[in-house]
Amino acid sequence: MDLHEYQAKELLRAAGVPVPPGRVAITPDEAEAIATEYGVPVMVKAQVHAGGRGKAGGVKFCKTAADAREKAQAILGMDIKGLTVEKVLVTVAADIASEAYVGIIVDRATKKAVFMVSAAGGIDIEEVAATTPEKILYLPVDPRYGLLPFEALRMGFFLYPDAKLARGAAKIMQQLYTAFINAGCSLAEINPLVVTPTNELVAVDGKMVIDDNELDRRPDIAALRDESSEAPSEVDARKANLTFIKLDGNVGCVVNGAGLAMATMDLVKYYGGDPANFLDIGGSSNPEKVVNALRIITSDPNVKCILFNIFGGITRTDDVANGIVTATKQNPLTVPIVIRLTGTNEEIAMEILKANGFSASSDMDEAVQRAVALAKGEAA
Amino acid sequence: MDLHEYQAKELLRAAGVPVPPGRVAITPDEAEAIATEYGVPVMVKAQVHAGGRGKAGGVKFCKTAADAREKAQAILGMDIKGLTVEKVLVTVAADIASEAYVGIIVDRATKKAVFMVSAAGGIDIEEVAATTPEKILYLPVDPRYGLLPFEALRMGFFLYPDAKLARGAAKIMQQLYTAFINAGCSLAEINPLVVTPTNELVAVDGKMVIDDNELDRRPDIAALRDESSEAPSEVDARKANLTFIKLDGNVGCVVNGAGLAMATMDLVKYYGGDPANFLDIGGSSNPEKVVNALRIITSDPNVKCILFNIFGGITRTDDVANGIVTATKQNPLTVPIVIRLTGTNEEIAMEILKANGFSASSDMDEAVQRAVALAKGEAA
Amino acid sequence: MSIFIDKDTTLLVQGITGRDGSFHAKQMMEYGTRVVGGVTPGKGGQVFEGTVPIFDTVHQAVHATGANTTVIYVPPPFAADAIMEAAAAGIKLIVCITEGVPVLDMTRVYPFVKEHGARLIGPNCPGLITPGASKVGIIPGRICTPGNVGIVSRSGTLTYEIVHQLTRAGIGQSSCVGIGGDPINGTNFIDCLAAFEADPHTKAVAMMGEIGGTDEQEAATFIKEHMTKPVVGFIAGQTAPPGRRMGHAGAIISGSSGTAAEKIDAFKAAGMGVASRPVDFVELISARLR
Amino acid sequence: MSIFIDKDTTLLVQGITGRDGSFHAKQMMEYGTRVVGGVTPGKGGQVFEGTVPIFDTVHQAVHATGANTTVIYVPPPFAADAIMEAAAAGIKLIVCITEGVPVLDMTRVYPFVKEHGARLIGPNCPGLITPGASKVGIIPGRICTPGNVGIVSRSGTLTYEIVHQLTRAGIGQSSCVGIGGDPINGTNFIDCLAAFEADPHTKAVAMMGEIGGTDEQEAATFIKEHMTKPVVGFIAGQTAPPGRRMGHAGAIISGSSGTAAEKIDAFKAAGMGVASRPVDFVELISARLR
Repeated sequence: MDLHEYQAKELLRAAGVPVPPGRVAITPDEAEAIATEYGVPVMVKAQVHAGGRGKAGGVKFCKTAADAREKAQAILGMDIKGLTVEKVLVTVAADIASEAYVGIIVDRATKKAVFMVSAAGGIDIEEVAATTPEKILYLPVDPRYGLLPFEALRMGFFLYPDAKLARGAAKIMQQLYTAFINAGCSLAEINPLVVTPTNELVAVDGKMVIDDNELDRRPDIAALRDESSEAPSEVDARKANLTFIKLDGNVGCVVNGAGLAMATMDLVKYYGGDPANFLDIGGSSNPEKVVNALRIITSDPNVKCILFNIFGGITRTDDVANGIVTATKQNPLTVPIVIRLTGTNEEIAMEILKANGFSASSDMDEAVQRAVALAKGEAA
Repeated sequence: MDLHEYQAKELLRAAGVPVPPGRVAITPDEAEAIATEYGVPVMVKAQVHAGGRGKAGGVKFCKTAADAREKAQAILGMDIKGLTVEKVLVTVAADIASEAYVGIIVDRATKKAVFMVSAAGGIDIEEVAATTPEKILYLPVDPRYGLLPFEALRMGFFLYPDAKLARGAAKIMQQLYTAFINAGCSLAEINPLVVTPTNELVAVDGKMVIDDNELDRRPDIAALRDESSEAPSEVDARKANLTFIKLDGNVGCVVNGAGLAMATMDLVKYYGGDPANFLDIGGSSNPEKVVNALRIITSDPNVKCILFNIFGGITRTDDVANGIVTATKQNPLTVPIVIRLTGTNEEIAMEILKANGFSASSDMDEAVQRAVALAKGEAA
Repeated sequence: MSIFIDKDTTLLVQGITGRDGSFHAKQMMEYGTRVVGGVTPGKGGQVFEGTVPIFDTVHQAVHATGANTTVIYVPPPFAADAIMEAAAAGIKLIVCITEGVPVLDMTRVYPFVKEHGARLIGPNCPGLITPGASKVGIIPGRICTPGNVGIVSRSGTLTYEIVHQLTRAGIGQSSCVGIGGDPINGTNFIDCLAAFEADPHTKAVAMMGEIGGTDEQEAATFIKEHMTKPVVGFIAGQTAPPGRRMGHAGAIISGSSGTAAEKIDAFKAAGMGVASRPVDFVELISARLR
Repeated sequence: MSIFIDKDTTLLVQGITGRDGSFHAKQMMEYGTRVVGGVTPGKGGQVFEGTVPIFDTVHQAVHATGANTTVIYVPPPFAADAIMEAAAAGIKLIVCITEGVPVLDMTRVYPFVKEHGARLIGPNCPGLITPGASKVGIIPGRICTPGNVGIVSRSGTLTYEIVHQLTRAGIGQSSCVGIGGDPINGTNFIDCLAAFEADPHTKAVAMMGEIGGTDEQEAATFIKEHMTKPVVGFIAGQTAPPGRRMGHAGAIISGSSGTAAEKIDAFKAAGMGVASRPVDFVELISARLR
């Protein structure tokens, strides 16, 4: 789950990281009031889950509160990479002497949280990484010991030869790591970490991504989810414990398991079709999940055919069959459905389907070819 | 540093451990008031840094508040193993169905904090350990991971086959471990951990010993020191950063290093004398320490001769010599002094001593023999 | 012959009284796996299906049964603890089926398991099966048949699909291992490939990867440098849209973007057969067994 | 020949700008130890005594100087971090002089140092010296003389006393190691005894213990079972009053009360010579060198 900049900064502030004062606004009036309250100049920054806000015109410097109002007016409602800006962060603008980059990510290769820090921070950090990798220090944190003081200080001195700044940065590393662990992050970044002309450290932008698997045990973090910034069908799918990504094709796919779901989409393309979505009903199953999956898929007007591809392991195919029956009784289908089921409780599932007038195949290639044909309007 | 039972219980309570309500009293009136406030029956328990309080009559069960007053009257001022009882804990008496033992100690052998738990708790736990060691579960805690949930639950089930009690005990293990780590303990015990007739767990007695090396960074814990319960000379020594233990002999010893101090005492005995104390001025030295050491030693009227045995390493012998000169100028000695100095800056030290009218030896056996003779009133 | 499990595998089921645990414990017993005990705290002393004793702790279960393997079906918040409990109790093969284990939990579990000299398979995996001998996890037994093709896969149901197709075509398996798709798991492709290379009964290996990460590329390098047996590979997600980027950090740390094309190129460079569709494994493996 | 340090020892001094660190850095340099760098965060770039570069971190210092050994003089609250910093930077011999390190810090330091393949001597120890070659720590150099007696001791100043007496009697030392008296330290008697046994130049060993714990008893067992070279032992605290008991837990965990009598009995049972006074070492060692 992505957090907005203003949410990440709240968590960083709570951990002790120096963050410029500010607050979120959803109207130009509020933006002006905040600028007046905290004092100008301020930055007005679009809060959307997309990179490249600045280049899209979603981040503006404002010398006066009236200016903040005007810029907020322009940014609110703006479309950035397909997402509508619903909120702006109005925050005191920091004077910048230098910009550093500090990030932590859970790294597959080392199987640890890894710090990446660079004195060459700012929006071009990826370019720095690609062309001058020696300007980045990688420091994996041993989870058994946590971030040790000497490690934080080593990063501090890598960023700043000045001892006061190095110690200040080391403290911020510890605070960032604490926030990272306490929020169950898979990523946390401060970019830029700014040194002001008066030699103070300020975290001018912050980003956090939460491991979705952490949300159940962190209700306070889960409560930060901003559904207004997500596609409604994805919100719906998540609430139903389904993994759903909308695509542009016309074969609606309902599959169990991410690998099989991807392989099914690949096969749809292989046979000349176009998948309408990625949808994984997950490992353990119950009929309700299938009902929800069908509801979400059928709400997409592009879908011309529905393809179920279920290979039962921990998922019981009888649960899936029951779900199909229940869902189609509630809302009769207006497009054809192709069902492929095999594995756990397959015999029971087949009986349930037959008893309710569905036919089902146990061969994946056959089912996919049939679904592609039906979606094209060809006879099956 | 030993904590009193009431202090240990406060820390345990803060960590979430169920502890019977109660408060400390220093007068019989207060004891009665507390019994009235919390309700009878209560226990009145002497707060002294000595084991075997119960057997000495320092722990009493009281059915009424008047009874609590009377028992407090009897216990306050009582002498237990040479310590005067200045405080009593008045605490609600728990009904006892069974008593378990739970302890954590830093263990030299495993180099870890080790839990010891036994369903056969109470005052005879050491007997249990000696005769039926299988009734004790030892569980070393890996400091890199902390006490893991399954470890706590394993101990819980070792104490109680009943799942509710096992889970309750596991929670208490976690709380005890947290208190142990947060207070910088070298020992923490709950004995007995009581199951009441209504199946509730209660920590009826608690004990904590703090690692003295932790106190500098834990001012809140350091503030719990109760100087009224220690010998004044030991309080004085500690404030001067000296390690001092009073003994019964007449040769006052000032030595640097615990090993050399013990070897010096051994040698005093070897040559027929009797050491008046153990006193280690420690590793790094300054003249002030020596001044304090002399003050403490000379305040003991038994001392007939003072023996300095200093082998300079990190301790500079010139610091010691300066300390002797300063101290004896402030308070001229009334007993003979034998000085043995060698090692770091020995030449400077010898010059300082000579310039101020002291003689000094560099041979330990010679110095000890001389001190023993002087203490006996023999000519040196 | 086989890798990791065989007729001598004696199994505990952690979470044996749960919905998934009890269902699959029965399935494993029916398959012939020697399920010697179950663990559910608070249910110690009960008996599962009339024959399998249940214990409160893994420690008790190992002490009483001598089990050498465990399979874990406990809910995600407790899975890390269950894995560590098994490792601390001396279990040497730990298979964690649970999906949704927080990745920060796994950063602690991984070194703990290593320090205890145990092998972890998973989490978020279907487990493994040595057809005709032992099944640990949830791979449907009847889709498998004994033979000499080793299977290793990051996916669950995709593995079943391919094994199923091999079986229908008369191609049996030595062992099938689902290593799971989580960012941090206990056993990777290379561990399994090395085991198959060392297993005299395995003649060829089928390997199923997915987009993301660099595990398949590293496996391809291992295959090129260390394997004498033929390996056929597949990558799921060839048509998937590019994944969400993980901040700047994600871009900085991964030298690779982990696309299917990149992985397939690595397979080809290692001289492996590459399946375009699951069904292609049948032809490609057959050709290599001849 | 010697143990742990010799002419090839290249040394960092952590805390080189402090009172103790600077004093003893000079003493070591005067003795001939190759002090190649110092570490004090915030003083990087400065130079100590005109010749020794100072760095902000151990990492920088190792990178710049290639030091293989470090000695630590930082205050107690920072000592654990300093030890771990040295181990993480690749230093293989770490000598910590600092007294008063919290024991819970050491429970974390101990496994960290082991994992990094380093040896820690101390904390709360005087360090070690190979007379005529190298001195790391605070043992006064002039009390030592090269020879073939190995010294290992839990004490600081008591060690000096005995070494001093040996030197005065013309008995030289191969190496002298003060392992420190803290409950958890990095190197124990057995580590040093094994090293002396393996050192061809060492002909006999003098070992000084103290009351408390069971290290000396375990060392005696090691000596009996594994050592061919003669060892003479001493226990300080023969007349000390019994120590404070550490709750019930202290009584439960220690099979031994750690008295001097018990340890001396263990020495005798191992066939060791036993010194009653420090000066007795002279006679007992001389007899064994003949």
